[in-house]
Amino acid sequence: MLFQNVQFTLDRGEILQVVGHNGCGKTTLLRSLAGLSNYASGQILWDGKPPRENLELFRRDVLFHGHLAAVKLLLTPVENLRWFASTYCAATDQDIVNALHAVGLFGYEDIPASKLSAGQLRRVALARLVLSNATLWILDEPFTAIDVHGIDTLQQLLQDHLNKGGAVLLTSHQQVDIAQIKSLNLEHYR
Amino acid sequence: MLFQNVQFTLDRGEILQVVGHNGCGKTTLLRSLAGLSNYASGQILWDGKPPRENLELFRRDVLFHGHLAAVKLLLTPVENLRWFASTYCAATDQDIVNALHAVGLFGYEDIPASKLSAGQLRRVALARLVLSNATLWILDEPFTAIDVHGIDTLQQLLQDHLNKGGAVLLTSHQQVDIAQIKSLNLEHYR
Amino acid sequence: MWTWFHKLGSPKWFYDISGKLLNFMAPVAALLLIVGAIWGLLYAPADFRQGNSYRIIYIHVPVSVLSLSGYYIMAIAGAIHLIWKMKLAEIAMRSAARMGAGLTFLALVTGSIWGKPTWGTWWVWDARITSELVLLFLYLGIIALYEAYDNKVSASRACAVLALVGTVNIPIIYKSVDWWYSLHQPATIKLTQKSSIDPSMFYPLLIMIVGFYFFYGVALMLNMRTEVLINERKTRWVQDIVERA
Amino acid sequence: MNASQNLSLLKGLSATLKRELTLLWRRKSDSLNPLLFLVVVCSLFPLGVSPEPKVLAMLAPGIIWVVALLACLLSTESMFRSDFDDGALELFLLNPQSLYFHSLVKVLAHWLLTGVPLALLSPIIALLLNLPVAGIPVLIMSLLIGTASLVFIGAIGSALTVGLRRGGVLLSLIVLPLYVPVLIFGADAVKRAAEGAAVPGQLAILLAFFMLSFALAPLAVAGALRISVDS
Amino acid sequence: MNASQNLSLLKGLSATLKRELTLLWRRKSDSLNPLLFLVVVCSLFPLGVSPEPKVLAMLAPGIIWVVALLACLLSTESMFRSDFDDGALELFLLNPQSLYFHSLVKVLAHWLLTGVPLALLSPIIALLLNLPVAGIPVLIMSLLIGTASLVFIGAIGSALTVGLRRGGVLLSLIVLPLYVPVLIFGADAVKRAAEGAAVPGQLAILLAFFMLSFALAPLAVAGALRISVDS
Ligand code: HEM
Ligand SMILES: Nc1ncnc2c1ncn2[C@@H]1O[C@H](COP(=O)(O)OP(=O)(O)OP(=O)(O)O)[C@@H](O)[C@H]1O
Ligand SMILES: Nc1ncnc2c1ncn2[C@@H]1O[C@H](COP(=O)(O)OP(=O)(O)OP(=O)(O)O)[C@@H](O)[C@H]1O
Ligand SMILES: [Mg+2]
Ligand SMILES: [Mg+2]
Repeated sequence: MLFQNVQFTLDRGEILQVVGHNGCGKTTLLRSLAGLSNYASGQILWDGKPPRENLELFRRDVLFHGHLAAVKLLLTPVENLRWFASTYCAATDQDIVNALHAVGLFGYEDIPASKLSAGQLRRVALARLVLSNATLWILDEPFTAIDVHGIDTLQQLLQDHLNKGGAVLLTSHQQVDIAQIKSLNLEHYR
Repeated sequence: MLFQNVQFTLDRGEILQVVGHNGCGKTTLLRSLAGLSNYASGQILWDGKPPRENLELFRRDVLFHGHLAAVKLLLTPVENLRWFASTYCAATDQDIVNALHAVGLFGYEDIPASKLSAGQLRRVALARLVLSNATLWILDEPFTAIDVHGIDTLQQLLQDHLNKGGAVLLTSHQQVDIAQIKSLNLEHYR
Repeated sequence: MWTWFHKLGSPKWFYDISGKLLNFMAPVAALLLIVGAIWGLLYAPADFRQGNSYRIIYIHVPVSVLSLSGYYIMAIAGAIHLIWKMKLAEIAMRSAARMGAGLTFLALVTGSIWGKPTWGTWWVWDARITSELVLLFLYLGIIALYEAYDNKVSASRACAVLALVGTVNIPIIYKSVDWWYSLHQPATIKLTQKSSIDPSMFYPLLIMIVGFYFFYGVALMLNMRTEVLINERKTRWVQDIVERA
Repeated sequence: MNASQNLSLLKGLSATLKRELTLLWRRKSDSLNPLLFLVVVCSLFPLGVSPEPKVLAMLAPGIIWVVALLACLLSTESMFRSDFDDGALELFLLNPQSLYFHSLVKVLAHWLLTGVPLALLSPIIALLLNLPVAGIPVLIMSLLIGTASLVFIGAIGSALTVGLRRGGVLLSLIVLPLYVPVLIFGADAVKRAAEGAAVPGQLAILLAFFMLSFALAPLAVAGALRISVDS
Repeated sequence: MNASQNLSLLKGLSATLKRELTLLWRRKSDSLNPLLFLVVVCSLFPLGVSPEPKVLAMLAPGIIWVVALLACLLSTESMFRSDFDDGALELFLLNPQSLYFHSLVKVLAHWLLTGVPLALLSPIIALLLNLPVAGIPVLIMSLLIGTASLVFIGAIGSALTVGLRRGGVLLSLIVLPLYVPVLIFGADAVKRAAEGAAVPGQLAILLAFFMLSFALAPLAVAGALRISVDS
């Protein structure tokens, strides 16, 4: 039993940072919410209804960004995002290039991802946030391997998303510089 | 060509943080120094001599901690460190348990590493620093996935190592709280 | 001694010297091949049992012989590349691998074409044929390994290691296949005795073999020169050449 | 509304197809290698068993089919591996469109670049192993249909084992028993055809196997992937 | 000084051995699987080729050897894979002790938990395929010695391809041609023994192969691992 009685609501325009020491169950919680793990007991409501009632809608509205970057090393960043762009949303190649520029990958659009550094790979994954039109972003340690400048960009991205009426649920061991951020300490729910 | 004319000396008791934006070549530099990649041109001197003149001594004196944790998921933390303890140094099982406690893994000594969280896995890798008697530590983003409390522990570990006459070369996108830290910005050597 | 060796490693020096060598080798190769081919195909007598179909030996035999020597050329180049990190040796190794695979394939194809009228079947598991097939696999393994690596520096070093492992193995493979065949020799098929070949058939064959060696050298150098030019395209001396052309 | 959804599903599926084909093509050696595997392993048999042409001709249908089966098995092993390791599988599973169709297309792409070339190359091995020429058209046909079933069935095993970080041998245990019927009818078709008989029955049965696995395997694959990701 | 160094090398080597054996043992299914592979694939041949006992008896030595060879190949594939993926390989390469000996021990551990059980299990398959009882002792002996060469040679291929994240089929192309001599002498020894002849010569040659690969393969493995990590 990692945690119990955790309960929270997230509204549009809200951002919640799940914190807690290593191994307190943040990743487990986020994966359960996204629908990747089966939680032992509990209830998730999306728009007041359990997700499985309209799974497609739920999936379209929620974007999960996990520990792993989900970037294919054999494809270029543009090729990588193309699949995402035609299943999760409906973005054009131009949108993809713009998204890559937005996360600071100017000039890396068409080289194989195997030649990117750790941080550049994570940035390709973050470009999905720019493309996506999901309402809720679930981000597991999005700042990993990102440099100082990149962190600013990402925070700006989060802020914009909130302003547009989106919601964010994230974990991070770093301080997040966003005014309205709330935090949930999992250590209190053992 | 990632960087050129980079030149630095590291003495006992010194700590150098290599910084620079994502993809500027920090990992490449560290891996070359450790002897994992072949650098295109340049010279590395250890104790005034090229490492290959006494490779064994160099290897004994230098500890590399990379992006990957090098922790076997099928082994317990203690079993994981045992191999390290009998090839890199000469540590006993008791030393290993103490090292695990030092990095905050009390109670996790004997459960399979596959059940550890991202941060706990990195901590097992950091326990090697405690065990090792190498002079130079080469650490590539050692703070990844570590929680706030763990970062303090690690910084204390670094400080102790320096006080004992060790040297540290590390990369991190985070601020490191150590008084005598110097930094080398790779972006200036393009 | 070492200065000479390092000079050999310099692409520019290689380009100059190979240019001079080619001026001499290319005509010799052409001459030998033309003479050998005309003699062998038009003037040598027909075989009393196989008629004219035997004339394919003028291709088959030189190609078969070269395919094996080619492996050793490749492996030696690989060893030099591993030990002295010489860029040229790496290029030589890769060119030799490609040409070797081609030659081996050609040996198999010409052999099969010959086999159809001689044995009535495209393929038999004769010792030499089997060894040649294994040799083809060894070549293909090296090429596939090279292609599989993204990082081409590591790729050529890995290929060099594999080529060296192959060098130790090839004599063993040849010996064991020979031994295997002498045990299992099927009663239905026999290769003709070596000694039975008539001098009037043999001389053109010899010329063809020597000619093919020269041809191999020429092709290898041409291959290497192209690679050198591509690799060094940003240097002064290559741009000078381009401007002159 | 519904039409536009279908349109976007089609777009998504073609994106999956394109992506998979690109990936397989980039790893050309991976999709070419089953072919080489077929040739290399088939040529081990004369060395191990006997070089006698008559013996080989008798064994050829069985050997070619068994080895083709192993080649399919080995190439399906890595079908989801890299997706699992780099997290792409999570993204795949969470995508808002139909997982059934996406899995179907993914497996299909795999077959296009392994099974089809395998079938087309098989005449060469037929020559090596002295299979009578009369058997060759049926060999190609049976492999073409048969490998499709093999790849679809193999995909289930691959999806079940991808989370286990184990070698391919566990997979072979799960999958090989399911391969048995395909092997029996495929090898039998070729054997009979080599003897000059007509074999519409065997080929029809192979086709039936294929249609069954085509329709059902993606369901199992989708379920298995969900389980693997949660482990 | 030197003596204490030797002592610590011995300690290091025994740590490597213990670690590898533990890991293989934890993944029991992985070290058991070559056995199951042998049994399952060998039993495909009666289905694909012919169930006739006489035919099977004739084919048995060749088939068992070819399949044992494939089983070794498949199990060596993953020899360095997980070490590469989790970074343990970097630690292994940077260790201050002799890489040659550590590689040697690592491969040896692998043979102990795959080759040896394979050899010991082979009588079961001999029974399945109707191999005359006279051939069984030699079958065990030849597999015992032969698989050691196979594992050592396979380790070279595995080390060369570990960085490539490819399926096992590239490996088979690289390694199988190198296996040819072992196959020839191994299968021949069994065949003759089954016919009642004595085969000290073949076994001696297999032993010689083993000693050669035992001495040289670790060198190539060490070099190949360095290359793979740098790619
Ligand atoms: C190492 C490779 C090979 C070498 C050095 C080689 C060399 C030769 C030589 C010297 C002869 C002439 C023998 C004679 O007439 O005295 C010959 C004959 C022949 N070779 Fe090859 N060969 C090789 C591989 C092959 C292969 C791979 C094939 C078929 C696929 C093949 C098919 C034949 C045939 C059909 C003949 C004529 C046999 C006969 O006269 O009965 N050879 N080869
Ligand atoms: N295998 C490779 N082949 C070719 N180029 C590479 C390879 N790996 C990295 N690079 C390139 O080298 C550059 C430096 O990469 P490196 O990993 O050293 O960066 P880094 O400074 O560690 O970045 P980060 O902060 O993101 O970890 C990158 O721009 C990348 O494009
Ligand atoms: N596959 C698993 N099986 C069993 N237990 C697991 C598994 N994965 C994680 N755990 C346990 O669950 C706990 C929570 O893990 P989780 O990954 O959710 O932590 P986390 O809060 O994300 O930590 P971190 O900050 O290190 O990422 C850990 O203590 C770990 O022991
Ligand atoms: Mg976590
Ligand atoms: Mg880095």
